[in-house]
Amino acid sequence: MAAMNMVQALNSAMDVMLGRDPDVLIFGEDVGYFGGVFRVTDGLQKKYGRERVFDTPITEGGIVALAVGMGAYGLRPIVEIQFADYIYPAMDQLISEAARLRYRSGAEWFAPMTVRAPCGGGIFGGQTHSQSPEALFTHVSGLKTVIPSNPYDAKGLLISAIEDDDPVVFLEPKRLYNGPFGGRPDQPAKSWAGHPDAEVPLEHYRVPLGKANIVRAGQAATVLAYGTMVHVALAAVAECGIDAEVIDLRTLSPVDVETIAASVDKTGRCVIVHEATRFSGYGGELCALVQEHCFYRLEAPIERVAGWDTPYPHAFEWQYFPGPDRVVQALRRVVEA
Amino acid sequence: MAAMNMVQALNSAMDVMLGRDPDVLIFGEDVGYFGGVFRVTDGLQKKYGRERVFDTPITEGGIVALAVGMGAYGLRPIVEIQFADYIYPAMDQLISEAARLRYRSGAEWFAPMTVRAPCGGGIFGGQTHSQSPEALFTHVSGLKTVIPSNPYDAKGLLISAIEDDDPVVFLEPKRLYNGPFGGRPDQPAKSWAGHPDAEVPLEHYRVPLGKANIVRAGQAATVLAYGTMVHVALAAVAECGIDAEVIDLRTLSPVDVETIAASVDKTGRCVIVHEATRFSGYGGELCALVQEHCFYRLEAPIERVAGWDTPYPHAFEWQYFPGPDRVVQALRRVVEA
Amino acid sequence: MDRDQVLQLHIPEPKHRPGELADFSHLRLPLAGEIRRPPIAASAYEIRDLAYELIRVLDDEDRAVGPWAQPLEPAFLLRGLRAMMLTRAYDERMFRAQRQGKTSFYMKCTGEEAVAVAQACAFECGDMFFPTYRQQGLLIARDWPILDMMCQVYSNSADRLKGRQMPVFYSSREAGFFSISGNLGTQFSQAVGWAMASAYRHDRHIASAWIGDGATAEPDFHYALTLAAVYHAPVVLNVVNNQWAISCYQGMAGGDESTFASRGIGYGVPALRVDGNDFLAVYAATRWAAERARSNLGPTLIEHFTYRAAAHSTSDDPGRYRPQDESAKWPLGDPIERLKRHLVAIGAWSDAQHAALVAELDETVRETGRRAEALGTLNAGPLPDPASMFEDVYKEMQPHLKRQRREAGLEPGGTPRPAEGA
Amino acid sequence: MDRDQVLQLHIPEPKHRPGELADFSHLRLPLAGEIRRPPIAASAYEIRDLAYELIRVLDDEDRAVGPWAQPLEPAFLLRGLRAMMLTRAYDERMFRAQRQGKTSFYMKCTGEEAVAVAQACAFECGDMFFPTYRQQGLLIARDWPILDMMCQVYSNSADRLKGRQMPVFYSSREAGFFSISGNLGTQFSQAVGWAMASAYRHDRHIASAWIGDGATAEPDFHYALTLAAVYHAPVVLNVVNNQWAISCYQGMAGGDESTFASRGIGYGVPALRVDGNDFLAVYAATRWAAERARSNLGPTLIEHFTYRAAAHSTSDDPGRYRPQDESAKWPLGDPIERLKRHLVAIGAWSDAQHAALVAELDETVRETGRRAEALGTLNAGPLPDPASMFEDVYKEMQPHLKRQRREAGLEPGGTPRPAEGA
Ligand SMILES: Cc1ncc(C[n+]2csc(CCOP(=O)(O)OP(=O)(O)O)c2C)c(N)n1
Ligand SMILES: Cc1ncc(C[n+]2csc(CCOP(=O)(O)OP(=O)(O)O)c2C)c(N)n1
Ligand SMILES: [Mg+2]
Ligand SMILES: [Mg+2]
Repeated sequence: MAAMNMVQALNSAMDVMLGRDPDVLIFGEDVGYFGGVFRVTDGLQKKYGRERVFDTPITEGGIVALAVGMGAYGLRPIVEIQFADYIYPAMDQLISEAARLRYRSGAEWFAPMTVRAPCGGGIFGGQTHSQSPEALFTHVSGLKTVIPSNPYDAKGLLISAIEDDDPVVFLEPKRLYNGPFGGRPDQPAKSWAGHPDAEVPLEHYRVPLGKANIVRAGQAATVLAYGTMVHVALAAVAECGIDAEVIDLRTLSPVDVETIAASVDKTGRCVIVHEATRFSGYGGELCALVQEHCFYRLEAPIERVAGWDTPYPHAFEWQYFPGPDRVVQALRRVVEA
Repeated sequence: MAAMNMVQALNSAMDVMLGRDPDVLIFGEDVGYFGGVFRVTDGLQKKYGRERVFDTPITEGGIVALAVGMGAYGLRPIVEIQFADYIYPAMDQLISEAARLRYRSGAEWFAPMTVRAPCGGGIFGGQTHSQSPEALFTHVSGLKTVIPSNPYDAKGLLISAIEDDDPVVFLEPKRLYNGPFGGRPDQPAKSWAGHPDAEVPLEHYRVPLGKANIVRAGQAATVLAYGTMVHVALAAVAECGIDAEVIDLRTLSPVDVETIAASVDKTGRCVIVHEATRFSGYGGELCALVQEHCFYRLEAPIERVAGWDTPYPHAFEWQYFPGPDRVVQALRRVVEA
Repeated sequence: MDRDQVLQLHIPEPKHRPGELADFSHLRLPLAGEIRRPPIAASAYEIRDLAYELIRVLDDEDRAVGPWAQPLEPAFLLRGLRAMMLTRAYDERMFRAQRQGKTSFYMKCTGEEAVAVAQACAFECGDMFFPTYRQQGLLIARDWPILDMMCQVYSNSADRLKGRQMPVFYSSREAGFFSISGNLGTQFSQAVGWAMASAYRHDRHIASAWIGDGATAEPDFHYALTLAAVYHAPVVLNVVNNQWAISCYQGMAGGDESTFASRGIGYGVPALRVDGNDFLAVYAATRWAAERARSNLGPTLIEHFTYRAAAHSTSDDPGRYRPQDESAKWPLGDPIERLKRHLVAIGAWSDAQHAALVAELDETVRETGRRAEALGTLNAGPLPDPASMFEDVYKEMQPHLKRQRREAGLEPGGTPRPAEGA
Repeated sequence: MDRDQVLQLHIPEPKHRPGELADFSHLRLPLAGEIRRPPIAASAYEIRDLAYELIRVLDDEDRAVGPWAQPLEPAFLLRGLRAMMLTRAYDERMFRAQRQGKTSFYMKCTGEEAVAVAQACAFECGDMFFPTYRQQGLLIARDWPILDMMCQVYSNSADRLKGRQMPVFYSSREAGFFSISGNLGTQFSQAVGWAMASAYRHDRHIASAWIGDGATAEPDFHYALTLAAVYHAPVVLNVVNNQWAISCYQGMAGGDESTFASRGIGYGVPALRVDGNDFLAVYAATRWAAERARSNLGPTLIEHFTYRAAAHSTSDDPGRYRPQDESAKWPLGDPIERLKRHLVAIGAWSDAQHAALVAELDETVRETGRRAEALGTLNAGPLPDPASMFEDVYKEMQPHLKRQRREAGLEPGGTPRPAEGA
């Protein structure tokens, strides 16, 4: 056990896997000698050598293509896309290739790759360093999509993703790298130090894919969240005193419908929170699932709190960011409905 | 007025616009001399010359990039992506560029382009000639997404799309090119001949973007559909005798919430039908909107009928295709709930 | 510069269109034996002239001449001839099967057989292929059963791809033939990844990939060349320039501006340009490149200059966009005919033997076709179990897919609900 | 070939890393005046040697020599010098402003000023630029007010981009400077579209685009070269090879395998390679390329060989990945220093005049900085109206965005709800 922030926990996951499995290798832009612009691969090239942890040209599509080819050979590549905003050039290789290879080849080949990418806002990154494109992946059959919200889960989920034989898009909320963030930029930034979920085993362990986590039990309403929004939801619940159950989805696809449905069956009220733009976002799917499974238990319209349907504006980051005030308002609406 | 199939109607829209506006030009793979693999641009190069209707290299990303640059100059390009399945290499130019240009430049520049692409299954095209990727575009702020279901709308919507100063993804259900298709492949294929929506004015007219169309009024339930599924829904309604209101959305983004909400407020029951895979698809957004707007009028869980969450399998096209039987079952469930 | 000059937009056009006579007299075709054969350690820069030439071995008298002519056993050449002929016979049969409604689609490689077959002969067992849809010859040259290929084309009960893929999108791990993608170009960069993996494991096997002239404009062409160059990947990258990409002539992909082989130079990837209808030239160039790769000298780009003699696919009619007589006028002849004449010239083969082989292969194909059809055709079945369509989306079937399989009435073991309307 | 040889994976590494001494002695640097100047109608093939050379005009005695040296008015050169110096002074100031917390981010172009400034001087008014984030010199050379640029960097009340873009992602339609994208490379292919549109309209204006050495691996580099070649687009395509892409040296993008200029050859795009720290060489090469484009001779690729003297951005620390002394050892010197010495050598300038100009520009920047700060800074405001964040997503605000603006409490004219926690 050690106290780790999310960067260290992710690094530890890769360290463990590089140590256990000679087929694991890591590549991406600036991940080698430099250790990544967010330092997530820091020290790994030095420890495991240049053939196992190396830099690539700036070619997101090429990076994923290499991973498909290497996976076909029998390796288990972990690739980093420097920002999730830069994953679009790789869409064809991800959707048409990685996601479809097992199916189209009658399971002769598959793509056991993990595509890591920092996502989300909160660091004044403007519209091209703040995006949350998860909905584009969750719609693609054959891909799995994962977003951790704390160091413990980050390591355990990343190990599960690396060991998984299906392609996993692993989104890392960059605002959580160094500390939990409840959506109040005016309050002093917290670090992970002392946080229970920052106690991370040094060795190998898994947090299973496809299983949500009830981070706060409650009776009055259910909040479905993931990534940074888990902390925003917790802050909102703490502030407004509504006894809400907060569920950290952790894996968006395949999603843990059972946990979600059991909670909403109990509370009868549901608020969905994500940082991504609202229209046609992942919240739509959650909304559909909840009403499909819990229609007769619902006491109020399901609320969605999400990023506005605009690009992420540099100067108005905090007007854009779906912070605790918006969650509180939605919670009030569902319990008062 | 003339009887036109959908190919002819789309061709006529472009013909009209090439004739009216010297800034309109068309390019894409095989669209020039040959007139397109589905013949939608047939004869246009001959009529307007090679500079206005021309072939491109096989480079979907490059095609959209050219359109962005031309739009910045002041032209109004129409580009064809040969199959919607091949649009992924263009995602970066579409999302990061076309969709964001107006916003990021403070409206100094914008991308008045129309991106046409045949979509959907029903022609034994297998997984790479059958996809319906609309949800990937509807989630992108700055893009508009349109799908016509008949020749009249196809022409009027395409003219509106071309004249629109925002980038429009214009998806053409290829199974409807030559005739309406109610989802019964064993029945003789119908042509558009004699269909009321196949009477198409020769001249310029618009069908406005953002407005849905009630194609069948009814009281018992609301069916939300678009593209090929409009005809499947009508067939299902005719077969089962349930007095459902069938709404052809026509524009998916921005969507006509008013028409949808008014209908569901009236019927209290809703079935959403699309050919795209279900999980995290556009149906999720519709479901969320309906329950947000009509929660207190809903008498039954909203049902989604959609493509299964698998690639489109070549040999099992008709087991995959969400045909009238599945719509009927869903309709029965909502009215009997 | 004329200050009053206005700009003009140049739109490339092929020299001739339907209604006109084809003419290839503008092509500069070096003589067989004319082009040097550099050492395999040569750099891209040192041999950059070769990217503009055309390596040819078979001369007008059907002899193998020049530095690229290698001593090859007649038996070996006869195996190559046979594989090309079987490929053609197979294509003919499956094309007709599509026309008879037994499947939905088919694509022939007529006129291009030497590329795939000679190359397959130049690689070793265990080397990995990343083909496009026009390299069925790779499978056939590796003695992969055409019965299996037919079953794929028919999506029938014995189709290892379980009816999921369109016809001709084969996959055979056993034959080292990567699953063909419908999305052009993607295999080109993947091959580099496979080759790098082989190098990472200190293996001996190399990779090879194919791409059409048209698809070179896709990003994966650029990824492949960049990445192969940077990591010195042991891969042979092939551009099959068959002059056409559906209705677009090769100039639409930039072939009028420079050769496709020359693309390699600027990446530092040594490039060869070969007469793609000359079995011996294709073989020799491929051996050269394969040796480079296996010797840790890195990638090679080869442009195979050939001609798509048939339609693009069963959905296409080339009469709409190219002169009627173009195929007949193609100056590099037919690859089967040329290798046959060479074998006759060296006394290893005769017209009678050839005719007998044609008949034998036709019979083999016919016979195998009957067996394949007994296993099912797309129109008449039997097909694979439709419940299988929910498998292999993920390694383990996810809960939502199990629910959907149930919804579809396709529980395994249960009575499958018929397809709608079927 | 050694049959027992196993494959090895090659991972490129720069010659030297932190803790070691930098050494550029491996670079082959032709002398000034050594490289020929071909006629603008030359084909890519005819001048392919130039892609491996380095066009230099300023020699070691600060004279302008050789065929690329053109007679230029001292006044003209002084304008160029001034723009480079202003660019540097501006960079220094804004870098410090970021360090003082007045904005979130900044990127300098120190050491690369000649590329943007000399090129801006070589184009004509109405020609269109598609830059990356390191060509602020284009705006400054076109006399675009640095006040406007500062307001963008501060996202303040006078920012024409309404606080939406990160610092340095300028846009100025008036100055013919296209909106900078955060996504690398995309502008390169768009420039070809603009150029084609100009040709389509029989206009006289041409386009130019810039891309970094690192970003050449992106697909748009390939699109741009392919499309510009195919349609003979009137565009000048520039690769700014400043040796680094964040922590990756240019070899990681393939620069060890061949020059970036040489990429053009295989597409049929004529390519030049110039000393990017030599104002006169950059100017001359750009004029040559611009004349080609304007004469309907099509595109040119220019590699500017230069050095990123500063950090990648305010978020970066180059001490972590390159030798401490690397910048100082860069053999092509500093572009401002070199042009200054040339002007002194020809008697058009003096050290005293130079010092005075430095002081004047510093004062200009300081003064303008104060005015910009009065219009707001990111940390202290005033900022644009936050309600404006819902505008310009579409031409007309769509209903859902109006609803969201209301939800956000940002009705125009209404009392804006403060940002959460602000
Ligand atoms: C990404 C993508 N874009 C477009 C297509 C449609 N398409 C299929 S084959 C083809 C032409 C390919 O020509 P070429 O690469 O020269 O190969 P050839 O058919 O000549 O063997 C096109 C445009 C596709 N399959 N994938
Ligand atoms: C598509 C994309 N991928 C990655 C990045 C992150 N990134 C920003 S700048 C940079 C390095 C660019 O290097 P180069 O092209 O050489 O330009 P330079 O910074 O040297 O001017 C990277 C990787 C990005 N902005 N966009
Ligand atoms: Mg071709
Ligand atoms: Mg650089």
